[in-house]
Amino acid sequence: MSEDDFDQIGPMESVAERMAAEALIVDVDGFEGPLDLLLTLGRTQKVDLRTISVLELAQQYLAFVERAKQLRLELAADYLVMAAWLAFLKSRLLLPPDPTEEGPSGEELAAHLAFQLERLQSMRDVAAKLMARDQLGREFFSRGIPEDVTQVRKITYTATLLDLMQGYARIRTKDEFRPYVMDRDAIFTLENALERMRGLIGFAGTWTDISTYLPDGFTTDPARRRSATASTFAASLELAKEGKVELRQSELYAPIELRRKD
Amino acid sequence: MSEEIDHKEESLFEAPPMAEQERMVEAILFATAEPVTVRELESRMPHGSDPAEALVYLRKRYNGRGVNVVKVGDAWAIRTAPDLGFLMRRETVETRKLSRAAVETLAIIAYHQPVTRAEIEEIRGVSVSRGTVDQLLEMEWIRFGRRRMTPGRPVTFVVTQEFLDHFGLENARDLPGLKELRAAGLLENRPPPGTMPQLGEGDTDAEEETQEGQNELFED
Amino acid sequence: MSEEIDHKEESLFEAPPMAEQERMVEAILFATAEPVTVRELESRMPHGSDPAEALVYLRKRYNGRGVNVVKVGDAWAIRTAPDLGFLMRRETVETRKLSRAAVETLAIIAYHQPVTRAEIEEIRGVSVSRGTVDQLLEMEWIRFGRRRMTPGRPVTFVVTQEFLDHFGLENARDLPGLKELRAAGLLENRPPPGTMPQLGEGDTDAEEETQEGQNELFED
Repeated sequence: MSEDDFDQIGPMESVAERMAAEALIVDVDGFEGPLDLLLTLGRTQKVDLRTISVLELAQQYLAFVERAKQLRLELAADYLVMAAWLAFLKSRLLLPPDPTEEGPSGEELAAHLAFQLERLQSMRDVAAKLMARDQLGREFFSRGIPEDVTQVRKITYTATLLDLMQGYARIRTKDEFRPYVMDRDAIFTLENALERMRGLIGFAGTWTDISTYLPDGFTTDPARRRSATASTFAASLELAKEGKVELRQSELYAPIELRRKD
Repeated sequence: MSEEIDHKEESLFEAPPMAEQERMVEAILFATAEPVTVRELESRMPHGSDPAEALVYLRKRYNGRGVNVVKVGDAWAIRTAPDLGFLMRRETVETRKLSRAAVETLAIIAYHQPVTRAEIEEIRGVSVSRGTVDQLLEMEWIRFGRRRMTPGRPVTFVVTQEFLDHFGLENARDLPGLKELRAAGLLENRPPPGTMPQLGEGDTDAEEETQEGQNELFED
Repeated sequence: MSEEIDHKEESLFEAPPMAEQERMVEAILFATAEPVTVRELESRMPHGSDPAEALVYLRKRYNGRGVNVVKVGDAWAIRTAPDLGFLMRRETVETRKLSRAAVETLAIIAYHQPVTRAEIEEIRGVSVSRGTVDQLLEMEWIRFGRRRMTPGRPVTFVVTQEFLDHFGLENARDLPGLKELRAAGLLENRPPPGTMPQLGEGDTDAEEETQEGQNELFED
């Protein structure tokens, strides 16, 4: 805030000043809250904001609220809250400090209010500086005919050697299925299993884990073991259906056991 | 009309230096939403200015630059240099997996090259769409081989060096054979759905169903 | 992902000569009304290009011309020289007049960013209307920053690249009077002693955070 701003305002007693005070009241809606009003009132003190007399300011504010009441002007609640607080501050500043009382001193409160006012004023000043800057579309300009960037989506396809080989295997396998000839290397078929089990169940007088029926050579290689397990299981079901054996399983995932049915 | 008079009147005052006029033309051409005529430049610049002359200098200044001063009809504009047009495209590259049909077609060509379209179709058991072949040609993974010396002289397809490079192969003969594929566990034993005869004799039918069930049961 | 890899691969090839890179940056900046980041320049130019270096040359080249190369945050743009604004009356866009509340709120956000609504209200001593914030958000002059790590996790506001572009600022550190304000302690978030009637009460824990956030934004 420059000195000039204060110079324009005369002493408290001047007619101009009283008119300004009236104007303040009439314009109360135009204020952006109590801090704004305090700032405006502060301008009537012929001082830098840093050396403002908060006591005097408090008195001015309270006088303003008093006057507004006389004029039966409705003041928003926050103006009244501020008035109450300033009255409290005023008493703190005027009375000698009570050593038994806790909380910040009147001076501390006053200093903070002065800080708030100075901070608000500083924001107003820089806001004005900001708005006074050269602005885009006012003092300087961007390209009038922007040449649009065209988005081109390029799709590249890819495949791995694995995809390729699996693709080929898929076709060749399909080929093999057509004449119903299968590579039986790793396959233990249902018929194989049935045949094998029919020969073996005669010995199964007690409960026996069906995995013990897997043929030799089908127990280590995972693929062969899988095939044999499945067909042995299916054959067991088939035999149970025929009423030749009984099956049981004590719990989920427990070994499935088989016994000849007499 | 009045402008004409103004012009004469004002030209008595000194016009800005030519360098300044050039700056002005530059700024106007840059910021205006349409190409600007000399007449309009004149009307916007201080009286006594000679935009036509300023344009000569400005045009020279932008000669060979990334943007040029160009004449559009009877007006002037700043435009991207034609050789830099490629910068005005923003390419987003998206990598997609080759379709199953394309992979299979490619595989057949790789394993059986040179191979005709009819042969590919015979092996795949379905017709090969023009798009699939075109796509592979465009990717430069396959190319036309020699024509087959059979009736109709059909074209054959072979894989390219790009194909070999992409898959890290020295030669298409390096592709693993069926046995190796199977040994490597790459061979799906389950026939693709729909290719299996739905109604077969009891036994074979049961067998295949078992097979299918097997895979479903034991697949990880 | 794949672009990264490409980049590494391709940078083994030679980048275009610097003069050519300068032309490319020139073309790209001329073509668009929005500031372009170095990163984007890089992605559009041939691999191995160094747009940051090209920009140094380009900026020098346009020094004092009718249009200038300007920095906006971490992006670059070409703008007409401010002293030629008088020629552009036709291009001037009528900007919505901002209310006093909006201007003040904007200034507080710019100088105190990242700042919470409660802090803005404490500084102005009055509540901030939703409309004011909405208007600034809509103009894209402010945006939401990170949430404050205090009870309630309030959102913060910061200014945008559009804000910097509009006011011709290279970055938020160049805000007029920023240094002086900081030196005077006016950007500190000073907690009120005791029982001051306070609209932004409860956010005082945030003091340290604010300082930190501010530092982040304003310091290199």
